[in-house]
Amino acid sequence: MFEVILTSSIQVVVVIVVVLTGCAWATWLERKVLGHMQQRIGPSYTGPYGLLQPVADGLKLIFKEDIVPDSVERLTYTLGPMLSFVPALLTFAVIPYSRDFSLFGLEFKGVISDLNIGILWIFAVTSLGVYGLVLAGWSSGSKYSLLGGIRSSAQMISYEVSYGLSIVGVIVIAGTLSMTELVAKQASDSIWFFENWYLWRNPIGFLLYLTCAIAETNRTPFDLPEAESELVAGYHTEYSSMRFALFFIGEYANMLAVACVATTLFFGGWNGPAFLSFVPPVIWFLIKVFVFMFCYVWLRATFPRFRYDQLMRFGWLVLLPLAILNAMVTGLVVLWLG
Amino acid sequence: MKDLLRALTNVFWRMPPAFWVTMKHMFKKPVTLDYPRKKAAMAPRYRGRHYLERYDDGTERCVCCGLCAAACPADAIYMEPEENEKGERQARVYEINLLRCIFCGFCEEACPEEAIFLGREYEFSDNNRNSFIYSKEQMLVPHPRKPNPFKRIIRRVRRTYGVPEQNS
Amino acid sequence: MAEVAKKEGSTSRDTKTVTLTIDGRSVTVPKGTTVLEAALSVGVQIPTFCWHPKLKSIGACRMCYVEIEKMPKLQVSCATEAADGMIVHTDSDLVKRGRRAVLEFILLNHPLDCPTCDKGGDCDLQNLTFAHGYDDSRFDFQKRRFIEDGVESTFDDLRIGPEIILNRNRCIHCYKCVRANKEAFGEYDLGAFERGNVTEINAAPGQQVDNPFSGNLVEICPVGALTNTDWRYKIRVWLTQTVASVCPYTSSGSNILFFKEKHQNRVYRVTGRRNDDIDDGWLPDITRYGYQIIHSEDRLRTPLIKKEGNQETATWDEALAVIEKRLGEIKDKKGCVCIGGLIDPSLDNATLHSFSKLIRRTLGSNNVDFRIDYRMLPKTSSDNYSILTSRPFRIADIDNSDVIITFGSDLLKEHPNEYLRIRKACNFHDSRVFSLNPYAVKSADVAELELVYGIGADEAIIAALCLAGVEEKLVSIPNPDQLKEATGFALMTEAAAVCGVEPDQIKIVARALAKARKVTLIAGELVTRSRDRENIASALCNLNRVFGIEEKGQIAVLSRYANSMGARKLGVLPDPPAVVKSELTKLWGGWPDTEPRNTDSMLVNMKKEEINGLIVMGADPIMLYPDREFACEGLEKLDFLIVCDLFESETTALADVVLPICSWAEYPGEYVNLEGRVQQANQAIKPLYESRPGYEIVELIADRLGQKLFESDEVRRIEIEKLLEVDNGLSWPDSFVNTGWTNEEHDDEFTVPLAVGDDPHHCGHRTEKASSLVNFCGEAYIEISPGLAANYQIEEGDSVRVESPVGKIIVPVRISDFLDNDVVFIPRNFSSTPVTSLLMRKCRVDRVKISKVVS
Amino acid sequence: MSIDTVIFFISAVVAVFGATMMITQRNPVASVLYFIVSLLAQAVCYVQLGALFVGAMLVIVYAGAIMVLFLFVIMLLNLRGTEDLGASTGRVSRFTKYLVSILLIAELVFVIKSVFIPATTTGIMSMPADEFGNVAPVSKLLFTRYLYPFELTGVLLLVAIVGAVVLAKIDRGDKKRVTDELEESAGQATDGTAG
Repeated sequence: MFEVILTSSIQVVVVIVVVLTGCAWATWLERKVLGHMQQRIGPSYTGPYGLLQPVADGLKLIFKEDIVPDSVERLTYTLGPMLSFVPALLTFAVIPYSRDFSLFGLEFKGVISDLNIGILWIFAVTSLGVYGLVLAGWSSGSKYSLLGGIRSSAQMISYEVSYGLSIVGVIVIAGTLSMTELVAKQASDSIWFFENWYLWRNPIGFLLYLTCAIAETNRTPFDLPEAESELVAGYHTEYSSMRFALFFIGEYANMLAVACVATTLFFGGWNGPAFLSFVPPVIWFLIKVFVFMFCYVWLRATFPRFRYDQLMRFGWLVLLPLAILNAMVTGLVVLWLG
Repeated sequence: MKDLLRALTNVFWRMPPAFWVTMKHMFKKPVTLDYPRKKAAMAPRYRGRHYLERYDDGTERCVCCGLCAAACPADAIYMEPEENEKGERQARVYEINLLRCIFCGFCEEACPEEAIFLGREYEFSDNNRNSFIYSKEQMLVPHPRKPNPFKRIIRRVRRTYGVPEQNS
Repeated sequence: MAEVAKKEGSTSRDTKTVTLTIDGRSVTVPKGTTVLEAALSVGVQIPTFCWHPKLKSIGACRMCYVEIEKMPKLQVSCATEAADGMIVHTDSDLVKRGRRAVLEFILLNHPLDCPTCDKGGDCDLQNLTFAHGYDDSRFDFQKRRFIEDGVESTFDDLRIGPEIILNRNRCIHCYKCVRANKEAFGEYDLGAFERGNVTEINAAPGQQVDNPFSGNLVEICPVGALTNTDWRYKIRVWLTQTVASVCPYTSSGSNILFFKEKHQNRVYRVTGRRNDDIDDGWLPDITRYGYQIIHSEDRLRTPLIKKEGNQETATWDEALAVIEKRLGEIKDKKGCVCIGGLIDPSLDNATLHSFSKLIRRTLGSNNVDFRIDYRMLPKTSSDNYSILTSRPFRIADIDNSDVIITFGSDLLKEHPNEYLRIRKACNFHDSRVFSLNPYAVKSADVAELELVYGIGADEAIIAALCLAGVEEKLVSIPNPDQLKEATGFALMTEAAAVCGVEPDQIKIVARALAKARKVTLIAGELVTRSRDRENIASALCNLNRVFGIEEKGQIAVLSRYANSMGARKLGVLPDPPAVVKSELTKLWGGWPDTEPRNTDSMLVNMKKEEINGLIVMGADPIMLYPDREFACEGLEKLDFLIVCDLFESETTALADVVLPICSWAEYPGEYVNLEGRVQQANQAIKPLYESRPGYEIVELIADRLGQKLFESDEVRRIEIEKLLEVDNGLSWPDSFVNTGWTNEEHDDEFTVPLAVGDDPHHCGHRTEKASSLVNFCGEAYIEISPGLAANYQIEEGDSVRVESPVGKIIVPVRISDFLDNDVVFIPRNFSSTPVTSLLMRKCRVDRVKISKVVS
Repeated sequence: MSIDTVIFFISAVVAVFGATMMITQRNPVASVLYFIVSLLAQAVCYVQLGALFVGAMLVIVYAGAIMVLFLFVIMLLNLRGTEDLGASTGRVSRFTKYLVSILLIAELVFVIKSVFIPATTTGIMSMPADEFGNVAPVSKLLFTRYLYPFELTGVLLLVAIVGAVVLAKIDRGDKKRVTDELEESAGQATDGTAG
């Protein structure tokens, strides 16, 4: 019993540290890649290639003045950043990042908590994250913030359904809700190590998932809640210092979470090629996650923001029908093939 | 249905080229400079910070007439005149707020005494707004002269007041 | 230039008209009008340099060229009389070429030093060159140059007066300054010398341009040839904004413009705002430079409270708390009758009215007065005097009076605007001016005849005039015997002998008065500040009755200070006329039934310690009250003295609480000029330091004492409006009034009569803070006639000791060029030399003893 | 008493507390927040009872979607703090108020009586069977025994959606007409000033 508690505590700490560090350097990645895609240099002064930029940013945010405007509703204003930050971290509890392994004589599982409905856990938790945004927007007592909050709630409602439906295909194919089982079912020993990836079995589902996930994480081109050209900074207009930083970390943690889930559901999770079995599986996992993170940035560099009506139209008239169709067709095919 | 089709064509037909464009640019040479380490070459007629000019005998050319301030579209120039010991008009206070200045050079154009001109320096940064308000003393410093800037007006003044040509 | 052209000289009395065509417009004007004025009257603009609406045309600049059909050449429109059927073109190519050529010639010798020229920005030459001239010069040779200081590298400014700087290189010879100086001001200290290319304007040899109107020369100069030190190198005109205001020094309320810089909260200069009803656009130098007191370094900045003998700075709250406590104590212990108030009559209506209400309603006594510098005021003022101060009077009517009589008034010092009017009437309308004065004054130079009567014989000279009218049968009055009885003289010659005037001269004046179609009679301070002003007023009533002056003109005792008229109308007197009193009772719902006490009786009661508290608003009784010793004693015995003023003075030195008050530029106020015209002075700048407007201070005090004076500013405004509308209902006495004159005995030791008044460049006790005015005259002097000087063997510049029974002062001597009898004059504006210490309140004529100080 | 039981009771208390706070708040946003707290506590109860699927669905559907919708509507209406929600003052409504309250209290008493008074061993504390409330059993029940009610509920929701759409459509039509009129009058006004 004690060993279990010890190992899971260690795991929790390590995962949190890795996620937070990942978030920090995800910002560096974004700035650097975005810079080059726009034929700029990006951060270059703090450390080699600007690698210490996230540290500098973090220090700056910590030492900035924490401004609380007079017109805010104190309680909800304080709750906002927490509510957006905590669910983003909770997601990682059920993400399998490795096979079970032992280290320093301790047995570790490849996941913090192996829930049999892991995927539902993720959805339940991420769906709570929107409260942070909505409450922040509402409590700030600022029109920009309120509009940001309203937009994020509307966007969330519109895309949540498609989001949920987009993975139904994979679940139906796999017949399980457990993340570890999903990973295990995508393993392959052949040289074509990616042959069992659900990406191939359900490509439409993958595209739907990706689209909805980007919308759920409020990233370009779906970043209407914080559209700086219209709403200053949207729901976090009135936030500064560490409160703002919590939003910021929350957003990047969400991105990471989505990347991890996509990896797990469609790209075989930590599975790597069998002929490179000496490489720890966590490395494969991280590489796949990195590819997704890169795609986020790539997308941001490529596409402009949706207009609000376009966003709604796209969500309800394109994504939702496609998602339903995808779920039904996959279900029928699975039924038909037994 | 129309939206659906359009979305699908976009995804499969139009978006890949867009991605390709951004990816292509990622490997091009950046157009920006790694500024503080590398500096751009300025155009020959670049307008930087202001300088005030003196006569050869050391008196200030500026008579504080206010035309530069009147010409300034950004209202960046403030001046207060005074009478010097010779009874001439000169500036007691002459300040240019470089934060307001748009470096258009109108002051240079307006100056009837050719007392002010814009140099080439552009690097002034500070963490204090007040230090951007340049005083007369800051602008009256020695500076790289433009070639024969006052030839025309010196000749004209000499002509009108009949001062004999000097060798200077 | 935009002003409507109505040349005074051309309003000829015959009404023949001519009709001509200007630029296709048909114009009908009176005969004698020039083409230029005709054009301006229909809004056709013709550029000019030398033309001025208030001066005669000379056609010096030739800028006003117009083309008149059938005339071979271009004509100078300002000197061409309009004739029937003329067809005038002001905008033809020929005219344009002509103007351009004229400008080229004018610019021939004009230096291009606009950057250093103070006129740059509101310069006629700049504007007109921009509008009509070439854009480059074709002259490539040396310009004419007057070198002033032998140093060729500098430019050539020459100081020709205390305030005026001349740059002859810039002068374009329009002669406006010389003409204005001569025609409008009657001064000859500026002139044109030499001829041709080297013509120059300069001060007369050995003279300075220091006349009391010299500032106007700078204002009308179309280029920067004449500038003044006040505006020299201060600020560019385009950075200033103008605010319309009125002058607080002259009782006619000259209309002025403040030039203020909005960010610096500072007034930079004052220029005229031409109002033909009041000032014709000319400003006396007091008005022009007097604004400098606003930014004087000596301004009181914070309230002061006296603690253990020393005045210490305090906040308004502290000061008001002290006032609340101490005034409350006096009020509770001794009653309200023990508190009085003195107020300066150059403050605005709101302040005067609030102050009066504070004393009358909050404190409940009648101890309020604005007449600080009058000696021995009678307990109750008679109707005869009041009526003379309140008859309808219009400054503009002076112009067309054919007989103008000034009585006991040095107009130049007291009423400069009216002085200029009289001069204009003389110059342009051939009016006859007679000056009746106890001693010779400078402003009598306009007069056809100046009657200098023996000092103190004011009633006698008026009696002589009345009797002359009767004896010469110039007028017929029903009961001449009663007149004789009333005046106390049986024969005109008797009276003439008393005042030492030739009877023939009196007859001349009487004849002119009787024949006149329109008369203006102005009585001034030399008699009204006298102890026996009631008598003199009665004499004037008699004069009016004999000659019927009011039926054919106007007769008035002119108030001295800017808002004296307002103060009278608002009833800031101990005993206002019954109509005003009843109106006030109606407005306030009550009237204190205490004995009315004026300045004089307040001082008496202070001395008796029956008045223990005093509020002084903007005034300096120690400096101005004509018995310094008496005023000091009274004020020193006070338990509690509040003084609100702009500057520290001897009165503030005695005060327990000193409060800084705003100058007139710092809050909007209304002033009533001597005609009864209400004029608005707008707020030019925000209050300086911690000062507050007078009415606000009064209301704060009243609030502390537990009464809100006015529900709102609107209520106060309505009250003032109602009071100003009240006609005081006084009428002339219906029979001759007894004047009963007796000669005053005097001590043999003190023989020289002393006249005390304002210097022409000063007014009251504040102007010595204006540096420009101090440049004109910075210290007291004794003005003495050449004859008297010879008696005492003193010369210009010597110091003399002037002694009276009560005091002595030492002042430098000025030999006067107009005083001709043994009267001496000392200005009262200088705190360093308190001339009031020589005066005695009970005397009618102060006499002094003069002795040379041997150094 | 095992740790599970403790957690169960704590979350049950939290759920009731949240529900109580929800109905006593004047601020609608606070109400929503307390309701979410209550929902989360209920989800914990389900999880403690082993019904993971039901718990997750409760969070996803109610807390994650429906309450966000509520919040969205509240923010759109911008109901703030102690704003008066328009208490009706008619005699009938007052009467109805009391009637409904009495009925509800009666019902509550009845329920409490029926649950607690019998004191049988099959009360709330009896642990349910394995797999209770998990995906397979719930699906089975839904698609077999409760298929008919389930589909009926679907139809009911459909009717509600259609009704809402129809109402919204009509409303929008009205607004359009009003704005048309406004535009017309504005046009006339500008014409007037231009002339």
